Amino acid sequence: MEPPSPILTQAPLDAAALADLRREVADPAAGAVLVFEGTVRDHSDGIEDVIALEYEAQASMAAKIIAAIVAETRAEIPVRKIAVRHRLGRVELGEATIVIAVSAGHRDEAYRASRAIIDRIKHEAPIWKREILRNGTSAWSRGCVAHQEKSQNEK
Amino acid sequence: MEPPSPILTQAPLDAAALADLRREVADPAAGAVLVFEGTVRDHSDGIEDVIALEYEAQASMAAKIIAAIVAETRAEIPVRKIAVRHRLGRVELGEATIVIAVSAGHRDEAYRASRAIIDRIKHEAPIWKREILRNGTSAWSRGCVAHQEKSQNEK
Amino acid sequence: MPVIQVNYYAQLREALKTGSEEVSLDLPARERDILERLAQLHPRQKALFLSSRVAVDEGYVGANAMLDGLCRVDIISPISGG
Amino acid sequence: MPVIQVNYYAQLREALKTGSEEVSLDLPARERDILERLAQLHPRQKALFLSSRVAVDEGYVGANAMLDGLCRVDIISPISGG
Repeated sequence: MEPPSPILTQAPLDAAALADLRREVADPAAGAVLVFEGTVRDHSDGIEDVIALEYEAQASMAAKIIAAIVAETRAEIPVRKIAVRHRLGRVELGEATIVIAVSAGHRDEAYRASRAIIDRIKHEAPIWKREILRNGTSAWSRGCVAHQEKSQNEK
Repeated sequence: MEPPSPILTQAPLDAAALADLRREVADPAAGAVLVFEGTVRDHSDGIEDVIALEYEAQASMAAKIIAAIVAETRAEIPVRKIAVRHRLGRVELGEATIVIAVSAGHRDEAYRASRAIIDRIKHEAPIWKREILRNGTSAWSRGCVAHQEKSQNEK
Repeated sequence: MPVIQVNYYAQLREALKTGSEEVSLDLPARERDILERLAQLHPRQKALFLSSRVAVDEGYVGANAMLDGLCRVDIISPISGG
Repeated sequence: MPVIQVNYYAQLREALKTGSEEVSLDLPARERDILERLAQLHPRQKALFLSSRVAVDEGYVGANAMLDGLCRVDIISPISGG
């Protein structure tokens, strides 16, 4: 079964995309909706004048891992709906690089699920970003060694 | 100095209002934006067939307390910007009753601030809701005894 | 005995069929004294009064403050916002 | 010695100036054996290889699996998504 829309996208995660994701998680039993956005900021640890990020992924593996993270989060935390998009390609200052929308009966579940998903994506999804600076130079971000969840180990 | 827009509002917190709040917290130094919505769900503890909520407040006190909660959260957690709206009047199933938008350099601060604000508003702001059921009846929600923060005690 | 304005909201306003009334009250008084006086006046709402908080000038007075010179208080029954 | 296809991404792809190469490799092997073999072939990227993970069929193989019959592996250098 194909997902209704690709998790990894070259299209901007702009206000219209945010509104779409918000609608995707609408649910009459939801008392809380939480939308997390990672956004491009003008600096990172020790680096000034960032004007954009450029994302690359092992896309099929990243999509599969993010889908597994969503499924495992749903199994662990009683939420209603979850929708995730992660950008590929160039993302300008202020734009969203990832959006995670979660609806749940109660806010505690929404916060826990949202936080678990972003933390796991950052530690597990094979995605890399390059920081593009105002002076025209760019460099790959120092990353973290990919973390393997137990569930993936059992394959 | 008057706030730029009232915290308590009779106007729907719809997609356009969410987009406005998102813009209010936009910040070039923000790496994370979190938008929390409390939404009307079709049931509450032991009550089925909720079709709407109706909110009443001691509005001037509620606005002052929410503004103090926001200011205290800013003083405790290094966030960039915070915007809060709480509905008054009738709010239909699926609509937002409260929206809390937070931008921060890092996601941990965004999650902590967002969660602290919603938890404190629920425990401190003099706001009441009535549940309106499909069968035409309605009843005030069982609430919590208002909690007084130390900071308010020192006045 | 001073007379002060007491304001009600939500379920208390509905139960008492008024948003405001004048009540004579011994001052100085603590929060609990005020709530007990109101419960005495409106015994059917005693449980609601005794789980309410008193606010003055848009702030909760707290359990320990000794209040004097009051003109107006707001009675904040258990809240359910958010 | 079997020859397998090794795929590179991001900083490794750039540093090696290729997204893919054929590498001869003793099998069965663990993740660490594969990374050390690649580090030996590309000594300037040794630190990056030794902090990378190996993936097969869109999943990390993990440190303990004994791998055999491989045709293709992806080398996942330290990640920075989100």
